[in-house]
Amino acid sequence: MKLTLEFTGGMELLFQGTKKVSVTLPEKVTTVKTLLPWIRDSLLKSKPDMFMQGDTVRPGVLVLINDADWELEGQLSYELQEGDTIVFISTLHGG
Amino acid sequence: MKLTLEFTGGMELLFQGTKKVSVTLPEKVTTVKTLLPWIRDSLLKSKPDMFMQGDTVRPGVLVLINDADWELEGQLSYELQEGDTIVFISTLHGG
Amino acid sequence: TRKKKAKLSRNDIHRYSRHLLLPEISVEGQLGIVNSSMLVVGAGGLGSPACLYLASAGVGRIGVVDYDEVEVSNLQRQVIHDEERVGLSKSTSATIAMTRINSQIECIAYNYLLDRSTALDLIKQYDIVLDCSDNPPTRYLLNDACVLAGKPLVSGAALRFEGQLTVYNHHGSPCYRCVFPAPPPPETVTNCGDGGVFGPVTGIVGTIQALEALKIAAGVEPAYCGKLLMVDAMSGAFRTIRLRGKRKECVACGDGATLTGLETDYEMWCGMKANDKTQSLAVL
Amino acid sequence: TRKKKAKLSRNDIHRYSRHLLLPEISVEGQLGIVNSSMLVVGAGGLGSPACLYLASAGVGRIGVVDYDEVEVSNLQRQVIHDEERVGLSKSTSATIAMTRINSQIECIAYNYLLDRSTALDLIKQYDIVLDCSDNPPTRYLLNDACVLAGKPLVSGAALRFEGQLTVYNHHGSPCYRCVFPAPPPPETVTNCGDGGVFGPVTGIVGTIQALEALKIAAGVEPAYCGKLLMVDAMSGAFRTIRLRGKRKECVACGDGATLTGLETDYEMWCGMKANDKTQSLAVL
Ligand SMILES: [Zn+2]
Ligand SMILES: [Zn+2]
Repeated sequence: MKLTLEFTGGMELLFQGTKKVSVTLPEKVTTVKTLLPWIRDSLLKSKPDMFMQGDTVRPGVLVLINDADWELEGQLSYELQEGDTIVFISTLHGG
Repeated sequence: MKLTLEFTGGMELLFQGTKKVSVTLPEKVTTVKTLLPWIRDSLLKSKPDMFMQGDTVRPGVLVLINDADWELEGQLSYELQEGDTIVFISTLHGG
Repeated sequence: TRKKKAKLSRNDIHRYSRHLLLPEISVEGQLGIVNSSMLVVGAGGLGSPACLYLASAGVGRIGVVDYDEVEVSNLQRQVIHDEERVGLSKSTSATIAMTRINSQIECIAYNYLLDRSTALDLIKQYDIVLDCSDNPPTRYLLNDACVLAGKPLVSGAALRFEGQLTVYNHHGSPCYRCVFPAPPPPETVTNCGDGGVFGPVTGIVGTIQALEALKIAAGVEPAYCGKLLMVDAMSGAFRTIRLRGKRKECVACGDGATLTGLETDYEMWCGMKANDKTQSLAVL
Repeated sequence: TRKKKAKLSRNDIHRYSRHLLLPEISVEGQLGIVNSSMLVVGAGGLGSPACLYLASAGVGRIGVVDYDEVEVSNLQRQVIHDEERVGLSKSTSATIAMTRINSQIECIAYNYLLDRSTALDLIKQYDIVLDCSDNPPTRYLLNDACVLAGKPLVSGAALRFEGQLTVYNHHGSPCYRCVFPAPPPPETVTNCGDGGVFGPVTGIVGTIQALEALKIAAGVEPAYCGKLLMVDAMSGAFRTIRLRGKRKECVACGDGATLTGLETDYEMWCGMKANDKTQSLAVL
């Protein structure tokens, strides 16, 4: 399955500055719950704690599924669809 | 054929404040060239000169076809497609 | 408390004529603005344009909270201050500038760090709160106080070339804790002093905060209730996404909310100071 | 002409530290900004925030053209002015405010109506031009002068709750005449005095004009070259659309361009005055 992943709000700094990437997932990755460790293990080069805590994203990260808060889409249990865009946003605090 | 029409930048004031409307076109309306007089005759209540001059839009109106300047899409000769969004923008001059 | 105006004065009609011409605002909306009170928390990059546009638009009473003093490195983006006021408290500097623009409004400077002992009493005195602060402890504190006092919270943030904005706790929209129930690990928090910020980005976000607050005061529905605006000033992308509704389990605003006062030690809970001068080194 | 700085001073490094931290700007980009010169045409709703952010960011030389004087009804949105400066020329008022923010830059007030006899010589003295004006004759005049002088034109406009912005004549993008070869009928032109404008809308657009101009000066590609940003502040929609490229037949910048100087009588061609005080009544 092909997805688009986006990283913003500083999350991209964990991924060598990549703001947007198309990925082809292995067959076993079918939900957001399995997507997260796949990203951590396949795309992240260092600092996995800055991305995940336990089996979910670390506090302060908002996940979007096709431009909607993942809470509206079932969060970890969301079944990925071909062509989905998943966005990881680090919340900003500066002013 | 069904289209979405949008009016912005003040154009909506010619259409009772309507900013967005879904329309079903008669069969003979197949291009932007035929769409313009159809809008003028079917949707406009007054001041047709504020919308058209000759067979095109009046100067100062920008037409978008699916979020691109209509010049990129063949202008008047563009063949309308089911589901297209056509936007009419009145240019602003205020500061 | 200030007496509400029943009608606009002749001066008001002249000064605010560009608003009165707008059918969506008109006399009623402008009366809503001049009779409203707003608290701006933080007179920095976001607070500067926010204060300028609130004062210009005629908000009847504007409070500004900031514990910090104006310094030269602020002037790169904090456009309400100037060189002559370097060293002065930011809240005072902001109220001086606002009063110069509009002597018809009341401006109040609170020159201290907002904390548990002061936040709730202060917020109760205002209709709408703008979060122009720069750190998680203050953002959670403000959120909880706004939930307890039932005030809308127009929240903005900026860093590098990016900005984020939403309206919390208004017309059914979630609160900050609904979206972020746990604070971010301190090492993931970057402030503008560490990460930098392109000046106009704070300008865009702070101005949209003023826009939303003014719309609420004028009786117009704000655009970013339950929605998050994300600004990427490098690519020019403005993106609006749908946020969750209120979380049933939210300790602040949920069905079984346990929050009855500002009991949390926000700095300890977040593992960082609200005063960015002593903030721990950020790595992200 | 002013000598270019080869390196930032110690003061600059302190003042602009929040920019220097940004890898996309860094020392080189900030040097580009402090060595740049920009002309802001119009010190009204758009020019106010634009001037504030250009001065704060350290643009080395900023010229402001405006024939008008500050009046109370401007203060609802023109946040660079204040009550004390009512009656003063807007260009002077703006340069006073900019100099207070940043004494390290040069600010020049041109207190006249830009016209055919002055525009080209003036524009040649600046690197980047910001169109913060409010009428078609001035917009066409500025466009033609920028095409003739080869300068990028960062153009903004605002009315009611809407704004529009694009960068003309830069890196292959079209000019104003490419997109609008003929002027609008005068009766379709509405200014802010007739139609009204919500204050923060001019703030959003003017601030994004400063953002784009600063990016050009810093050597960063602007976002709205060949693209039009449309802002609807009521619904909160920011929409970016692709504009045509240069028009081959454009009389100003096309292959067989006939424009050799500012021969057009812009007011007569547009059928309206550049001075909005005598503008004909608008109906749309
Ligand atoms: Zn909540
Ligand atoms: Zn051209």
